[in-house]
Amino acid sequence: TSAGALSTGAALAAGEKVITEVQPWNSELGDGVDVMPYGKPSEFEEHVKRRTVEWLTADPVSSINFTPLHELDGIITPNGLAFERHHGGTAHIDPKEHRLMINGLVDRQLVFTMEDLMRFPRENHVYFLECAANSGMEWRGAQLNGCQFTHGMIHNVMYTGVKLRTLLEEAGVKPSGKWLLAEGADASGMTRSIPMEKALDDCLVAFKMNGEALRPEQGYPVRLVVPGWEGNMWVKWLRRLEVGDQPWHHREETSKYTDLLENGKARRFTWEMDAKSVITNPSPQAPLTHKKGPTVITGLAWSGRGTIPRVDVTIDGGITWHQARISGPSLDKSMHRFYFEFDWDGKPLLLQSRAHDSTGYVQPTKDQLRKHRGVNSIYHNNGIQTWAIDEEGKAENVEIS
Amino acid sequence: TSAGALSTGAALAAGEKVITEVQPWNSELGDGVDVMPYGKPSEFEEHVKRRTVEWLTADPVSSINFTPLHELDGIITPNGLAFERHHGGTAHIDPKEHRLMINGLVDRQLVFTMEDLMRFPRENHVYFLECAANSGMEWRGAQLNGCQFTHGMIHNVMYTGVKLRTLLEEAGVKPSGKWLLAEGADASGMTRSIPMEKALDDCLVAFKMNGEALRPEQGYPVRLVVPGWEGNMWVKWLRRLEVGDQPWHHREETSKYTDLLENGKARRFTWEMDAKSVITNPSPQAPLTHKKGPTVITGLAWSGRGTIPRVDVTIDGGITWHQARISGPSLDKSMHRFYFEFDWDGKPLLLQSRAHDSTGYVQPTKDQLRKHRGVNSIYHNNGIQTWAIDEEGKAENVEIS
Amino acid sequence: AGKYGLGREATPDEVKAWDIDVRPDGTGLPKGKGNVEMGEELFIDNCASCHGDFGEGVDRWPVLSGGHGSLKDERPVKTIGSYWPYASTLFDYIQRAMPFGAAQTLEPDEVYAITAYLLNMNDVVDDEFELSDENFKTIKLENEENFFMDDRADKELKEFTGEPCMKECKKSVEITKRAVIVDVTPEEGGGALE
Amino acid sequence: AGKYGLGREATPDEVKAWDIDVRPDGTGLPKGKGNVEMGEELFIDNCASCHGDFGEGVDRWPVLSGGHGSLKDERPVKTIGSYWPYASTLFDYIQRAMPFGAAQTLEPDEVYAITAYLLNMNDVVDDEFELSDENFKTIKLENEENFFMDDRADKELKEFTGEPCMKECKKSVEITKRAVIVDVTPEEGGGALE
Ligand code: HEC
Ligand code: HEC
Ligand SMILES: [Ca+2]
Ligand SMILES: [Ca+2]
Ligand SMILES: [Ca+2]
Ligand SMILES: [Ca+2]
Ligand SMILES: [Ca+2]
Ligand SMILES: [Ca+2]
Ligand SMILES: [Co+2]
Ligand SMILES: [Co+2]
Repeated sequence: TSAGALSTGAALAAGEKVITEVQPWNSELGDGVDVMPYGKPSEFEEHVKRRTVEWLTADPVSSINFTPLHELDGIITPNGLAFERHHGGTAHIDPKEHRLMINGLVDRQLVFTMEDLMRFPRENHVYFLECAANSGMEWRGAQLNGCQFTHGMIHNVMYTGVKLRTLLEEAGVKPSGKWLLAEGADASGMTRSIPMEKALDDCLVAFKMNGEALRPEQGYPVRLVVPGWEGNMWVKWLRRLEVGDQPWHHREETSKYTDLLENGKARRFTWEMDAKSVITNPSPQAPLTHKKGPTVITGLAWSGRGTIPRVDVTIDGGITWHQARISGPSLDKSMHRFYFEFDWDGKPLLLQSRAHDSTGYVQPTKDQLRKHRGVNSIYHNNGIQTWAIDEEGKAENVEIS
Repeated sequence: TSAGALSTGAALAAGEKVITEVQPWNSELGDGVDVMPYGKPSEFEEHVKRRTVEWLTADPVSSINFTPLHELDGIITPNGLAFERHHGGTAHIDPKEHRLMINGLVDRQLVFTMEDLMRFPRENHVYFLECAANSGMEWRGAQLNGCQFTHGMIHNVMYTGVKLRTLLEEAGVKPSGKWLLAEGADASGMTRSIPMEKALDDCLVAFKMNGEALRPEQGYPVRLVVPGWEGNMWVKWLRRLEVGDQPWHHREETSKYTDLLENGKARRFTWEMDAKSVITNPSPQAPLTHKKGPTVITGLAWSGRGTIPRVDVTIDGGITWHQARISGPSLDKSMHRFYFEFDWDGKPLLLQSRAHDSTGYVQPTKDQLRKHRGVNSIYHNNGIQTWAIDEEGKAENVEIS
Repeated sequence: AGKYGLGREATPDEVKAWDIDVRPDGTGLPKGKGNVEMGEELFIDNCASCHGDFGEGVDRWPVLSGGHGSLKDERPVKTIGSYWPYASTLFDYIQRAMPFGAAQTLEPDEVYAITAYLLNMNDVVDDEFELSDENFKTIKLENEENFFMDDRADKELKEFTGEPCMKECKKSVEITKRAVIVDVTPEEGGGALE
Repeated sequence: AGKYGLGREATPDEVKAWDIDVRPDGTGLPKGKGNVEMGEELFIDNCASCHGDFGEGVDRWPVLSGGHGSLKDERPVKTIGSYWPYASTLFDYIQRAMPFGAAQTLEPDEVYAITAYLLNMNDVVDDEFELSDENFKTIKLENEENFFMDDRADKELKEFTGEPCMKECKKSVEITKRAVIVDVTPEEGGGALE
C-alpha cells in the first residue's frame, strides 16, 4: 500500500538505490549560510503558488489571486502565499513618505509618520482575512475545480499593530462621531465606512504580519485590521481616517459588497463573515494518490463571530457525520485546522465539512443559503462545500442532493 | 517631537508635499496579481535579513546566520528569516527521493516515503527552536553589538507533523528500547541521542513550518521537532531513527554540546533550554530615533520548560523593575512577546528584561550563571542581557554591576 | 494634546488635499459645475476606451449604464442607473479613482461634467443638464429604496443555529452539479489537474 | 503490521547501508583494521589541508590534537585527546562526515587507519598501533570520567526560583563591560551601526 513499495525478489532484498547507494546530498556540501540572506522555498515546491483566474476580471491590475490552501497545513498562511486583491495594483510606498491622517469630527486633526505609530502600545493577534467574494463564483453551482479557487480568498496571519481605538482617542472623537471612513493611498483610493462601535472595539492599525513588515500587496507600510469582517474593509496602504456622523456609501459599499437578493432588494453593510469551513485535502488539486487504507482528511474552519469549537465531517455525502479533531491554537476570529482520519475502502466518497462557531451557528448548506438569498448575491457564500472522490482518488467539485 | 514635524510659518500652513501633492502611487497603477506568484518583502525592507559573523567559523558552509530579531514583532518568525545552522551546508533533497527508516530495537524495521508520512494523524504546534550556543559569544562579557548577533540563533514557527510516538508505535519499540538515535541525510550525517521518554512525549516529525513546506535550510522535506530542547537535536533532513538501549555519545553530544565547567568537568546531555528573554527594541541595531517622550520597549521571552507568565523590565539597570505586558498567544515552549511603555526623559538608560517561566524559574544574571559554570561552557547562556542607551538613543551591549 | 502627544496637527492645506470624500448629503462636494455635453467629450477622451462611448463597457471592463429593471432577472445588470443608490458615490469614485491609471488628475468641473454625462447615459438627467455642487442634492437614483441594512441576524442566524443531524440524515444521496462539466477552471491549476 | 500498516519493511541491505552508527561499547563497528602509518598517509592526503599534518588545525579549521591538561585553563583547547570521552565517537564521525565535502567515501579499513593516526597524534596509542574492530574496546580516552549527567535541576533551578527583588534592589549601578570596546561586531550590522 506504500508509494515506496518494492518489487519482489532480488530488488526487495537489495532495496531501493536511494538508500543503498550514497546520494550526492549525503556526501557533498550544500549551500553556506551566506547564500540566502532572505530565504525562499525549495525548488521542489514551485507549484505552491498563488494562482489567478484570468476570466474573472478585465485586467490583472484590478483582480485577485488565490491562496493555495490545498498545499498548506496548520493555521498560519505564509506571507508569500497570502491571496492578493487590489483595485489599482500593488502600491510600492516608501515608509518614510507615508503619512496617516485623522480628520473630521475630532478634537485635533493629526498626522502621523510611521515612526510616530511605532511609539503607541502594540498588540498581536492572529486573525483571518476573508474576501466577501470568496466562493462567490459558486452561487449557481459547482464551478471551479480546486479549493484554491473556491476558497482561496483568505489568509490567516499574526498581525502586530496599534489599536485603532488608541489613535482615535489620541485625536479625541467628538460625541457626534459615529462613523469612520478609512482610506488607502493606492491608485484606487480605497474607502470604506466603519461604524464607530467596531472601530473602538478590536480594530488594529497594523504594520507587521507574521512577525515581519506587511508585504507590499498587503498594504505596506500600514493597513487596517477589522477582525471577523469582510476583507475589503481592511484598507491597505492606510493613509486617512475620517470621523463622521454618517456612513459614506462609497463605491465599495454600494456598487460592490452589497448582496442582491432574489426579490431585487439588496442587503448593505453585510460586514461579518459567517462561519465557514472547507476540506483542503483531498480536493481537486490535491487528490488521494494512495490506494485504500489509512487516509487523512484535513481542512480549515473559521468564523467572524468567534472561535470554532467543533467541525463535523461526512464521507458519505451527509448521511452520517463525524466530529473532526481540531489541532493547533483555537483563537478568536482565526482559522482553525481540523483533521478526520479514516480507513478508506477504495470506493467513491462524497466529502463535506460543517463548521460550528462559538455562538452556536452551524454552517448551512448552499441550498439553505439560496433559499434566503437566491443566486445573485455574489458575496458571503459560506455554504457547505462538497468534493466527490472517485475510485482512483481524483476529486471533483460537485453539489449533491 | 515627531519625525514628521513641520518647520514653522508658511511651510506649516502649506503642509508636507507628500500630502499636498498627488504622489505617483496615489494615481498610477501598481503591480497586477500575476506579477508575484510567490511574494517577497518590500524593496524598502532589504536591510531585514539574516546576517552571519564571519570570524566564528572557518567556512560559511559549516556555520551560522542569525535571525534579525530587532526587525521583527509578534511571536512568529517568518520562514525567510529563521536562522540557519548546518554542518555540511543546506541539502537540497527531492522529496520523492527521500526516505525515513526506523531500525534497531523495534518489532518491524520500516521505511517510509513522504507520502506514507502524510497518512498518519498530524498535529500543529508553535515551538521555539533555540541553538544551545545562542549568546555563547557573551560568556566572558559583552561582545557583539546587536540582539541579532547575541540572541538571533532562535526561531519560533508553527510546525505541522506526525507525532514521533505514532511512528515509533507503528514500528513497535521493544521493551529494551530506551534511547533513540536521530540521523540526518545531509553531508554532515547529523546524529543525536534522545531518551525514549522524550521521544514518546511531545516530539514531532514535521514537514511544514508556518503552513508551508519546511525550507531547505530547515531540513526539507522532514525534520525532527524536540520541543523546549536545544536546536541541535532537531535533526534536519531526517532520514533515520534507530531505537537502542544506550545513548550513542556521538560528536554532537561529546565534542560539542557538552558544557565545560571551571573545574574541568563537563555536563553532558544538557537538553532543556532554560528560560530566557531579550529586549529586541531598542537595541544596538535598532536605536531610539526619537527624542524624549512616549517610548516602547519590546522583547521576547521563552522557556524550554513551559510558558512565560511574567516578564520584568528595568530601565535603570535593575534598581527598580516593572512587570511588562505580554501580548499575543501564550503557548507552551513558544516565544512570548512583551512590551513596556514609558515616558522617556531623554537621559541615559540601562535596559534589562527578566523572564519568569511557568515552573517558577526566574532568568538569572550572567554573573549568577558564571558562578555555577565559569566562562568556558559555550552553551546555554541564558543570562540577563543589558543594553545601555545614551542621550541620543544609541544602544550598546554592556554589562553592569 | 492627546494622552501620548504623538503625531502633529494636520495643516489646513493638508486636510484640504486629502479630504476629498463625498457623502450622499453632499458633504465634501467641491465648488464647481459641468454639463452633459462637456462630460460626453471628456468621457470619450478619458473613459470610453474601457467603458465604451455610452458606458456600455468594452470587453470585460465595467458596464456603467443600462440594466434598468433587471435586478430580479436571472442575470441582473447592475449599473449606476439600475443599481447604485446614490449619485454622490459616482462623483466620489470618479474623483478618487478614475481614469484607471491616472487617478486624481481630473479637475472638479471635469468630474461634475463626466458625472452629469453618466447620469444622462443612465436616464437620470436630460441632455441639457448641468450638474453643480448646488443642485447635486436634487439627484435621486431609482434603486435607493431597495437597499436595506444587513438582516442576517433576524433572518438567518436562528435558522442556522442548533444541533444538526449526525446519523441517518438522508436515505440516499446523488450528485446534482459537477464542476468538470462547467470546465472553467484554469488549466494550470496545480496537482492532478495538470 | 502496526496500527496503520503504513510504510514497508526495510530490507537487510537497506538497513546495512544506513545503520553505520558506532557506540562506545563497539556496537556498530564494521569489520576491518588499519594502522597508524597507513593512517598518516591517508590523513595527509585527505584531511591535512584543513586539520594540519598533525591535527594541529589550519586557519580556523578544527584542531584535532593537543590541549592535554588545558581544560581548567583560561582558554581550554578541547581536542580528541584532551576532551573527548570515547574513541568510538571519532570512528563514527569520520565515517559519517569526513572528509568535509566527500563524506561517506572512506572504506572501513581507511577509517580504522585514520582513527589510529589521530589517536596516535593525541598520545593515546603508539606509532606501531593497528586499530581493528576486535581491539577497539581497549581504547580509553583520558577525559571520559570528567563527563557527568546534566545536574542543573539540583545545582541551579532551586537557586533561580522565587520572587525576585522589584524595588530598590541596588544602591547604584555602573557599566562594567562594553561591546563597543571589544569591537568584533560585523560592520554591516544593520540599523544604526551603518
Ligand atoms: C484603462 C481602463 C479604464 C479607464 C480608461 C477608465 N476606467 Fe473606469 N473602471 C475601470 C476598472 C478596471 C474599474 C474597476 C476597478 C476596480 O476593480 O475597483 C472601473 C470602474 C469604474 C466605475 C465603477 C463601476 C462600478 O460598477 O462599480 C466607474 C463609475 C468608472 N470606472 C468610471 C470611469 C470614468 C468616469 C472614467 C474616465 C474619467 C474611467 N472610468 C476610465 C477601468 C477604466
Ligand atoms: C575541507 C576541510 C576539511 C577536510 C578536508 C577535512 N575536514 Fe574534518 N572538519 C572540517 C570542518 C569544517 C569540521 C567541523 C564541521 C562541523 O561544523 O560540524 C571538521 C570536523 C572534524 C572533526 C571533529 C572535530 C571536533 O572537535 O569536533 C574530526 C575528528 C575531523 N574533522 C576529522 C577529519 C578527517 C579524519 C578528515 C579526512 C579524512 C577530515 N576531517 C577532513 C573540515 C575538514
Ligand atoms: Ca470628508
Ligand atoms: Ca455623442
Ligand atoms: Ca479544461
Ligand atoms: Ca546502529
Ligand atoms: Ca610523518
Ligand atoms: Ca568596528
Ligand atoms: Co458584505
Ligand atoms: Co546542551
